[in-house]
Amino acid sequence: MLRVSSEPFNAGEELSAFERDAAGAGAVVSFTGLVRDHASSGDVKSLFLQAYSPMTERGIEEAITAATERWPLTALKVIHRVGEMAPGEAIVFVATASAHRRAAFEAADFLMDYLKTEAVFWKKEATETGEHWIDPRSEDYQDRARWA
Amino acid sequence: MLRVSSEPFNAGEELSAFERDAAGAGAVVSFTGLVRDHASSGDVKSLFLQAYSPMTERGIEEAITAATERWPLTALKVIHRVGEMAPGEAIVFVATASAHRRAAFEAADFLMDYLKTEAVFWKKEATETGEHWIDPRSEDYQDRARWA
Amino acid sequence: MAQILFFGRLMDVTGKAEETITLPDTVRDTSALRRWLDQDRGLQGALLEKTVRLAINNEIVADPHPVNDNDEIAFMPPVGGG
Amino acid sequence: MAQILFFGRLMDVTGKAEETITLPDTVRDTSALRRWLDQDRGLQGALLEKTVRLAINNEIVADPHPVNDNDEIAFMPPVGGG
Repeated sequence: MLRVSSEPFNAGEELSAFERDAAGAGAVVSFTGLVRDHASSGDVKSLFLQAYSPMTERGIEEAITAATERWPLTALKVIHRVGEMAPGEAIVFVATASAHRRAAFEAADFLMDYLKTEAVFWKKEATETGEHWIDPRSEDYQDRARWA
Repeated sequence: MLRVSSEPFNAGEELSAFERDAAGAGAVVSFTGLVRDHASSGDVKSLFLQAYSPMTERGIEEAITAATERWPLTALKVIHRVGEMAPGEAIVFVATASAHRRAAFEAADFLMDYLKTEAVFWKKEATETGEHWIDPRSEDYQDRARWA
Repeated sequence: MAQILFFGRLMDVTGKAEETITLPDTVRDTSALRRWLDQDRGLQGALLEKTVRLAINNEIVADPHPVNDNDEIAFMPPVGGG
Repeated sequence: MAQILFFGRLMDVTGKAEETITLPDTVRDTSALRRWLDQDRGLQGALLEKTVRLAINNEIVADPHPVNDNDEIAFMPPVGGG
């Protein structure tokens, strides 16, 4: 299940709904990415996320398919925001369910590495000192390379 | 933060509260363990969890300390139920927050491996065919050994 | 009087979660306690298994460890939560 | 008329998110398009960077790839969400 939307969402409510659907799964892992409140260039005022539809959605769907082929998941959900958001707000939510925890942990980890380095988004952070486009960190590319 | 209690809890509500506290963290990982609805011995009717206080709490607190020394976490929460519970109910909830996702993923993974193999609990599953005490699986011990 | 606790499957094996007993004079350490209790209750070795650890006053100990009246002594089969 | 899209930092560099242009006769592939647009707008190589990928009609392509009027052509700097 994938949702790319400019609507704010609450990760806790999404997790509750996910666990209702995934009942019987045994293990549920969630990841939430929140807009940070401080960057090296100062306090963060806002974050802007840009997508290119339908390329963005198509790429995430392919990563979801890859995850479900690689791990025995009983449920999976990805939510990604676009547009303008404030510090503390959720940018991304990934939830995975499986009979045992290793599959759930690894699949969530894998999807986040995809989302950080290959998903078709561009991010601009506004701080006290101005606006800055943010590229993935070298650690993000290293993390992604673990799954090759 | 640790809570060992016979009170049912909702993982989504716990995650919402955790993210309010962890605002600014960037990355939040949660793990929820749910009572499975099916075992090799048949449909699960209930699960009973027994603890030995304060040894149980002391051990988990030590694991929490080890996690906070090993990873740069900004927040951490562990909830574990004891007593009788029904299929689909949450047994355990671990949430970790950090500036970047790798620390949050690894710390949650580490804590779950501790909880599965070393935390002082005993589990009895009641299915159609009777009651069975459940030991950790060999995979659980292998997972735990990754952190040595 | 020592307080003996049986956890997990040992609760079912012994038919009780706890009991208060007077330790015989011959039982001065955990190894002796395991042997005596197992034989006395006819448990066929359930308390002698290496995977069963003993805790005295909420601390896990290695055999043989002194036991005394007034101790709380727990028989702990393999643990695991989640 | 081709539809040109500029994403991420290229939106700021070019001062616009999209524009509709008639491709000159000399511009028949993505490599030529990069050179021509970069020079025409005085972008000092921003569109020539190897990390900037081009997508034609929502599919990423490798240089040089044919371009035609009626194509939607996107200039995509390095991506990354989360």
